[in-house]
Amino acid sequence: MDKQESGIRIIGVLVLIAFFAAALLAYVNKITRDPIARNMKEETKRAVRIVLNTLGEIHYPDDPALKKLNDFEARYFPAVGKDSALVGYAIIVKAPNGFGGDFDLMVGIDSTGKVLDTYVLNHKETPGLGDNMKKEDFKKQFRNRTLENTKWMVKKDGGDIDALTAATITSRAFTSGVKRALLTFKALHKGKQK
Amino acid sequence: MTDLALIIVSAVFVNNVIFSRFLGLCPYFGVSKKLDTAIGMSMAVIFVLTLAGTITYIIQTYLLVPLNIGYLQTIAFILIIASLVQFVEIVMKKVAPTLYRGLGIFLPLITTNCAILGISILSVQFKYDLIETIIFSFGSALGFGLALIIFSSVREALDTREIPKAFVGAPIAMIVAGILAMAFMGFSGMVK
Amino acid sequence: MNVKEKLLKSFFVENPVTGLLLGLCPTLATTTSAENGLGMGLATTFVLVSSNVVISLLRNVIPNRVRIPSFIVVIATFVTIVDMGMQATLYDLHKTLGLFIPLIVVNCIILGRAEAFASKNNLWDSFLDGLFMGLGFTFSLFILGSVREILGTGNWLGMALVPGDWSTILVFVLAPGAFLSLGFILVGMNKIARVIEGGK
Amino acid sequence: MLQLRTFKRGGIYPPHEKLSADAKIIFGEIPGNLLIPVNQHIGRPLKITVKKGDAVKRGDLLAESTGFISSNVHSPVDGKVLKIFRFPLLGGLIREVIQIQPTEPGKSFKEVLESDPYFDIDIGSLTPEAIRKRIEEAGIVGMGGAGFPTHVKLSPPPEKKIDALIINGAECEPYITADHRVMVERSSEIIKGIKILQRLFENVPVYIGIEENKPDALKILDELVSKDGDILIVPLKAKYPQGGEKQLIKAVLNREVPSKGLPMDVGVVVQNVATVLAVYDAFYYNRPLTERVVTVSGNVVNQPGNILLPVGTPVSYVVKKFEIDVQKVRLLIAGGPMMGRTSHSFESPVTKTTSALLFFDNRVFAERRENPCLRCGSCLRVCPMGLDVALYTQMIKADKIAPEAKDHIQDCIECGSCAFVCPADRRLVQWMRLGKTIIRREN
Amino acid sequence: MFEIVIPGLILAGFALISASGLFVASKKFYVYEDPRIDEVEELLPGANCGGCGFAGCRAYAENAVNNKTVDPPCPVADAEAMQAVARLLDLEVEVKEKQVATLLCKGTHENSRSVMEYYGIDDCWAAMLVANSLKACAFSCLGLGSCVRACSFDAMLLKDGIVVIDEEKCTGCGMCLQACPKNLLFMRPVSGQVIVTCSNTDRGADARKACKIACIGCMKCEKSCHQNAIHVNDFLASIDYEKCTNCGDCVAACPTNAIEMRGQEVYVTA
Amino acid sequence: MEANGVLIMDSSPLGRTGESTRKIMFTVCLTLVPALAVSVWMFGWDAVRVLVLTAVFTVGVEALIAKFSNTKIDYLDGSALLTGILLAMNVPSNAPWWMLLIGAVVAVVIGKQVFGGLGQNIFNPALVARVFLLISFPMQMTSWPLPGAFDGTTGATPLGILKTEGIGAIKTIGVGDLAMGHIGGSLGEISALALLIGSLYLFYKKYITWEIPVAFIGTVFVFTGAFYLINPAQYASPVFHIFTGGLFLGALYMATDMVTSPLSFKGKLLFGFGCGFFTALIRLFGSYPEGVSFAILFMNAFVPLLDRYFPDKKFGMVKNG
Ligand SMILES: Cc1cc2nc3c(=O)[nH]c(=O)nc-3n(C[C@H](O)[C@H](O)[C@H](O)COP(=O)(O)O)c2cc1C
Ligand SMILES: Cc1cc2nc3c(=O)[nH]c(=O)nc-3n(C[C@H](O)[C@H](O)[C@H](O)COP(=O)(O)O)c2cc1C
Ligand SMILES: Cc1cc2nc3c(=O)[nH]c(=O)nc-3n(C[C@H](O)[C@H](O)[C@H](O)COP(=O)(O)O)c2cc1C
Ligand SMILES: Cc1cc2nc3c(=O)[nH]c(=O)nc-3n(C[C@H](O)[C@H](O)[C@H](O)CO)c2cc1C
Ligand code: SF4
Ligand code: SF4
Ligand code: SF4
Ligand code: SF4
Ligand code: FES
Repeated sequence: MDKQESGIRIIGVLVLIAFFAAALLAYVNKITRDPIARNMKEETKRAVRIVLNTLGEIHYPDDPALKKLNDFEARYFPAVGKDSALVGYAIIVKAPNGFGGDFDLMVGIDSTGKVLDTYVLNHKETPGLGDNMKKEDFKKQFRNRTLENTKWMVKKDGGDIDALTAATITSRAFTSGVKRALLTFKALHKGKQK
Repeated sequence: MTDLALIIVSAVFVNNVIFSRFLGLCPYFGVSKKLDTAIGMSMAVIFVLTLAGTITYIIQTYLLVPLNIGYLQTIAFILIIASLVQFVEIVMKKVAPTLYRGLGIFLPLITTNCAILGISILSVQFKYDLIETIIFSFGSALGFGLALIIFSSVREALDTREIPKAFVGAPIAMIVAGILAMAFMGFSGMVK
Repeated sequence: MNVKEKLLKSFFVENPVTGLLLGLCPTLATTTSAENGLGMGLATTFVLVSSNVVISLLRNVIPNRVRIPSFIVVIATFVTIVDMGMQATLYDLHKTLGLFIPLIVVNCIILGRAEAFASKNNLWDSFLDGLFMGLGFTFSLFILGSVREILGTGNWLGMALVPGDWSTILVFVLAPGAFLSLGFILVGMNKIARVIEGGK
Repeated sequence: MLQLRTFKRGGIYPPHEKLSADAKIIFGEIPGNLLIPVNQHIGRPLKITVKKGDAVKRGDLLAESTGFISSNVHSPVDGKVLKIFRFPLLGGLIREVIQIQPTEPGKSFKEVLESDPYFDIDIGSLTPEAIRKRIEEAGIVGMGGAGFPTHVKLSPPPEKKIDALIINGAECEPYITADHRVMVERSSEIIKGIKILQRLFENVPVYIGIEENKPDALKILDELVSKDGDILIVPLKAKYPQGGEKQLIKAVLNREVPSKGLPMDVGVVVQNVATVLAVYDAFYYNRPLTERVVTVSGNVVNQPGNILLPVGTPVSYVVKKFEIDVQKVRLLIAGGPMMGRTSHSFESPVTKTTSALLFFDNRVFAERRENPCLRCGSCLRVCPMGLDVALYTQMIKADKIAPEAKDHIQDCIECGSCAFVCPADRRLVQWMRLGKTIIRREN
Repeated sequence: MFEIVIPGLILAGFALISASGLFVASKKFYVYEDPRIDEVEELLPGANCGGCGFAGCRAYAENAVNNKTVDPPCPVADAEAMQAVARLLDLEVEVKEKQVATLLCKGTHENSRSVMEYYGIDDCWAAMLVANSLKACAFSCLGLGSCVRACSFDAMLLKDGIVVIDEEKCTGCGMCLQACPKNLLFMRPVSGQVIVTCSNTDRGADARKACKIACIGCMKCEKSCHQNAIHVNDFLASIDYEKCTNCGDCVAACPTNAIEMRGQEVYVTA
Repeated sequence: MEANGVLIMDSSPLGRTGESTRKIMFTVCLTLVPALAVSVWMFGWDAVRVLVLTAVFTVGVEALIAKFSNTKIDYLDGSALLTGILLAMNVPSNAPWWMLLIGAVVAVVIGKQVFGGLGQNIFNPALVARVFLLISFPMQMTSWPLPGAFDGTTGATPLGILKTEGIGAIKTIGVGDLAMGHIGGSLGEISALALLIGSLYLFYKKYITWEIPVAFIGTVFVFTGAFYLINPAQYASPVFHIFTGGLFLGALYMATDMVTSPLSFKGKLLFGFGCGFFTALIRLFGSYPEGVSFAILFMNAFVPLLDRYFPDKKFGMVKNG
């Protein structure tokens, strides 16, 4: 085809293409930036609504606050009801040592310290096994438990929690995750009551 | 130190590029018909992947992040990788022709190997620092090499076995890879 | 060759996955369900069609020496567009496909078609080529995704096909199942391909 | 008793079946018709020196050598050349034969032999050159099986110093007893033959390797040589393939012939006892090699025995002589069951290297088709050359011979140990031979 | 506007650096390789069958370009492709007629009785190590299919103890010729329809005993041929396809049916 | 002179030993009888059910393939039966029938026939099936009926207990229990002693050789022993390790599968070592309680390399002449 490809032309064309490509991308980025950011937040907020579903109409901040305890940290959304009174928290903790590593768990806790519901944000547990922790059958046993009224261990380890069939590892992680959330709640609530 | 060792173990066995991350499969199936070529290819991948991991790390941390143009990551990385590979090829052909005959012929194949881009992007996602990135890239390439070399030796052995006609070639290769992937699952959980 | 024949051919005979064994990483990684396979396939089709069109337009402008880098830049641009667009509109799907969206760049099919077809043919043909190749790719991903989803989870496109208390063959949604399923699908597709080719 | 020597690597213990061990060598009659194969040796093909209708005398040249590695063929009887044509030899190959119609068919062969004049030779006066020349003229080839021209083997290049001569009396193959009987019945002649060969290499020490299952031969020879310091009888453990020259050298002298090498590379020449006897005959009776002792045995032979036959005798003569019921015969082997070759024609002639004719019915030969290799490793374990037989044969079958396997394949001595033990009935020797053919074709 | 142009400039800079780097490198480390090698390779069928004697199509292309020759022509490529290669190299190429492999034997089980029960492995070379021939005729096809396995084009199959060649599928690559230990296959131009399907060089009586359709060297065909195209040597007839006009007179003259006429529908008289 | 019919032509040698594929396979099956007897004694009729079903399924699947394929397959040569028995010995005695069927299909189809059938496979068919089942049905494959408990009580294997409950939980299990089969586990896993007795005959017949089992068990012993010495409070004793989890079954019967193990002396030692090393690694650090199957399967893939780079010394490979 082109017999003499001068150096200038070669480099020039590539540079031009790169320029237009990047410019195009910058433009697309400009359009999509906000929806993406919104989507990211939306997911967490949707989760908050799910775990605090039983509290009726609530209001909560756009971004979570951070709470550090001795051996782990947690992010949380304090939720207020219609009358602006604090009705509960949605607390995000890392559930430690799952089958596929740590995973993020959101726990809804009402103002009395009872677990309302749980939501797994992202995880690498095995589909069909560990990821059954998202199922109602497993989740329901956590409702209404508090830090005090429950031994926060799976039954195999002498606690009160029924493990998922053949997924004790996940169940253990999940259980410690919920416990972490309750500990966080305790720390937060103590502060509030002062 | 143990951390770095764990990164290697993880990259080679637990999260092997081929069997767990699913990266670089085209050359894995394409260049595994003969053991000798597989060894050459493995060496080439180890070389390029380590280099690419390092350079993309530098680009990411000192260019894309400060300038706030993270969305150019894909395009910038692939541009760098493509030119890097071609550059190495051109230079090697001239400077070390024997090495070129051993490794160089695989270089064009490597450009379109998603392991290179994939591992580069992953080290960014994992928030590794420079040393970790280098170790991670190297370890992943090592995992690729290990998988490729045993796979090709098995495929070479299959050449002398009486595979049913319908399964000759790609299908039996897939099945072998599947069984190997099952064996690799034994390592799961070794590094959290 | 009419469109129907061409479509049939790109589905079975010249199918990028089962015929040419290209683009295997997304094929195997993202087909844990039929839906994911479909999503990945369509994303790839979009990039394939757009880059084919643009490259066909630029084919007389781009000098030979920098052909490959230029193609890659073009492709990468569209990939990034898909990446961002999906994140903005189909957030959940994007999350499951994850790393493999940017990796469309190195999907060997795309560069392969750019090289072998779009850089030599006119706009309309390149468009069709991209479309058919993309649909062929999507088709195999969909089949593979369906097989794995049905065997591995008992569902199909989210619908439960077997009673809940049945055990499903977990391995199919895991890594080994991807290879094994593709191995057997290849056998089937090759058989069909032979029938189609023989029929002519 | 002396410590029995043997080679270490591999080897098998097939049943001996030496049914004819005590049967004296008998002499038959001149058959009505002889088919003398033109080429009975390894090396350059011969030039036929007679034509249809020619009259020939016993000992006349029928075909002459065309180079150094080549060996003359003579007529064992007086007669007339009837025809020169192609015919299946023992072992199935179709080759040129010279058909001779004897003048006195039915005459006792013993008489023929006895009419040969005897020369009392002074061995001390023979020069090495004269010895080699006589051996070459007499058309002597290795009678241990390979048929390699003996004069060539006895002329190693000067840089290869020969410091031992081994006489191969192992006869490790089942059934065959020809060498055994020769050692028992013509022991002193063998010793005289050895003395001739010894002159070629400045009176090197000589070892006669004999397996323990021939105690009479061991005893007779031992008594004969007890006064000779430089001839040693070496009793060997009965283990196949003890008679393979590389294994024999390893057993007797613990020297290992290098891969692709020859015995002379470790300073040894190996000769079969029958060959030595042929040398003796060539000097003391001026006889060319035109007859040999053949074991006739097998499960359909009622009276297994050993018989001296002129080269060219068709199998049908033996069948009649030993009253074998051909209706029963399903398998005819020339040589032993381990290395011998099958034949399909009863008219095929005996050659200089035919050590035995074995006749079997179906019973020993149940249908055996190849089954898939199990990689059981038995073949590797028994291969005296330590070859990875199972791997090579798979490669050969797939026509994908790895370069590093080629030398090893060529090292196979085709002893058959591997196939003997293979539970899957694989034709390992045939594969190995095919492999050699492929490799040769490539070069 | 700024946030669009700036990234554009950055990536352009990027491209500038890598492109000029590559450009300089490619100048400085230039290694010449004739681009025509690639072009020739593209024209070749890519069967990598080795029929040409080179190690695959690429090696053939290298030889073609470096030595400026299309000899030997690729046996698989059609004449058009070879001419394209020749044009590329500025060569003249003579168009050769398509050649097909032909079996010079008709020793089917029926024609030549089998004289042994062969238990060895199914390979003609291997069988040759055990016996020269499995049938009464020493020259006959062993029927164990070494040639069939050597053919990469699926053009051969075994039937009744001999091979049958599909002349449509045969590309004339000649691989089977090398595979046959008995030299029973040879190449003839497709238009040559008259074939002596025998290779037995024994004298008439012996040959006749060995096989029903054997050529017995009776010379009748030689006498019947007006074109001087068929000759008997060593008791075996052979045809000179340069001269043969497919008239079929020899076919009619042969007392043993050793001569065969293929594709009679395109029968032409001289 | 004419024989009665044509003579036979074949390549030398024309003699054979009496060995055959069938004989080997059925012998191996027979030597498993003591171990099978122990498991029937321990698990009752359930063990018989699993055995019979698996054997029927494997042979049946192979027979079906033989029927529909155009290559000759001898489905009664005992290899499919052996695969079936070994698979049965690798599953819990309460395994449902459909699981056994899936296992049989996987073993015969994916493990064997796609490679061309007997002798052609790279991976051990029974183990391909076992690992397939283990990955697919971890629930059923990791809860085991307890021996002697005919009421259907299930529990974990000693290794499973060790993995999920820590070292304390296994303190009560004695070596005698382990060797004699008083532990939870799959059919073949529970009695090391019976397996050893059966295998003695295989050693005698040279169907298996000592290199692989010794290297395998020895390596596991040494590695787990090293960790035990470092920290007995966290790691179980090496004796516990070698008597649990089917190590004997794996080392004596599965790693030694002639088709899928190396041929040379050095190759066998390295193979055994690799199996042992990865078994120990997975047991000590992996998620799975048991590593034998994975380790053998993994090492199967190395067999071609071992065959190629560690061949036995050949005759005549001497330095200079
Ligand atoms: C393929 C596969 C995936 C697994 N995934 C999980 C998982 O996600 N979560 C988990 O706790 N265990 C998982 N396991 C581990 C086993 O089920 C393990 O036996 C179990 O966690 C502990 O046993 P138990 O729950 O029966 O006490 C997995 C096992 C396999 C074979
Ligand atoms: C091509 C060839 C060349 C040989 N050259 C010699 C030689 O120079 N000197 C020698 O002593 N033997 C030579 N031999 C003979 C072999 O060493 C060997 O004795 C012969 O092949 C028979 O041995 P076998 O019966 O053990 O197979 C040669 C053999 C062959 C096939
Ligand atoms: C496997 C094998 C077994 C052999 N057995 C004998 C044997 O028992 N007796 C013997 O004289 N030669 C035997 N030979 C032939 C010898 O290797 C060697 O060629 C012969 O002794 C050389 O002597 P020659 O040239 O006089 O025949 C055997 C060869 C092979 C390969
Ligand atoms: C000593 C020995 C051990 C065997 N072990 C196994 C085994 O672990 N798994 C199996 O499927 N077959 C086994 N077999 C049977 C056979 O080799 C197996 O089915 C082949 O792998 C199929 O090609 C064994 C055979 C023998 C002789
Ligand atoms: S025939 Fe060859 S391969 Fe077989 S045992 Fe003898 S030397 Fe070894
Ligand atoms: S003896 Fe037979 S089955 Fe055993 S490894 Fe050798 S060839 Fe294979
Ligand atoms: S028959 Fe096959 S191998 Fe022979 S020339 Fe024709 S195509 Fe080639
Ligand atoms: S033509 Fe030759 S190679 Fe083909 S089957 Fe006949 S003998 Fe064998
Ligand atoms: S898609 Fe081709 S290497 Fe990944």
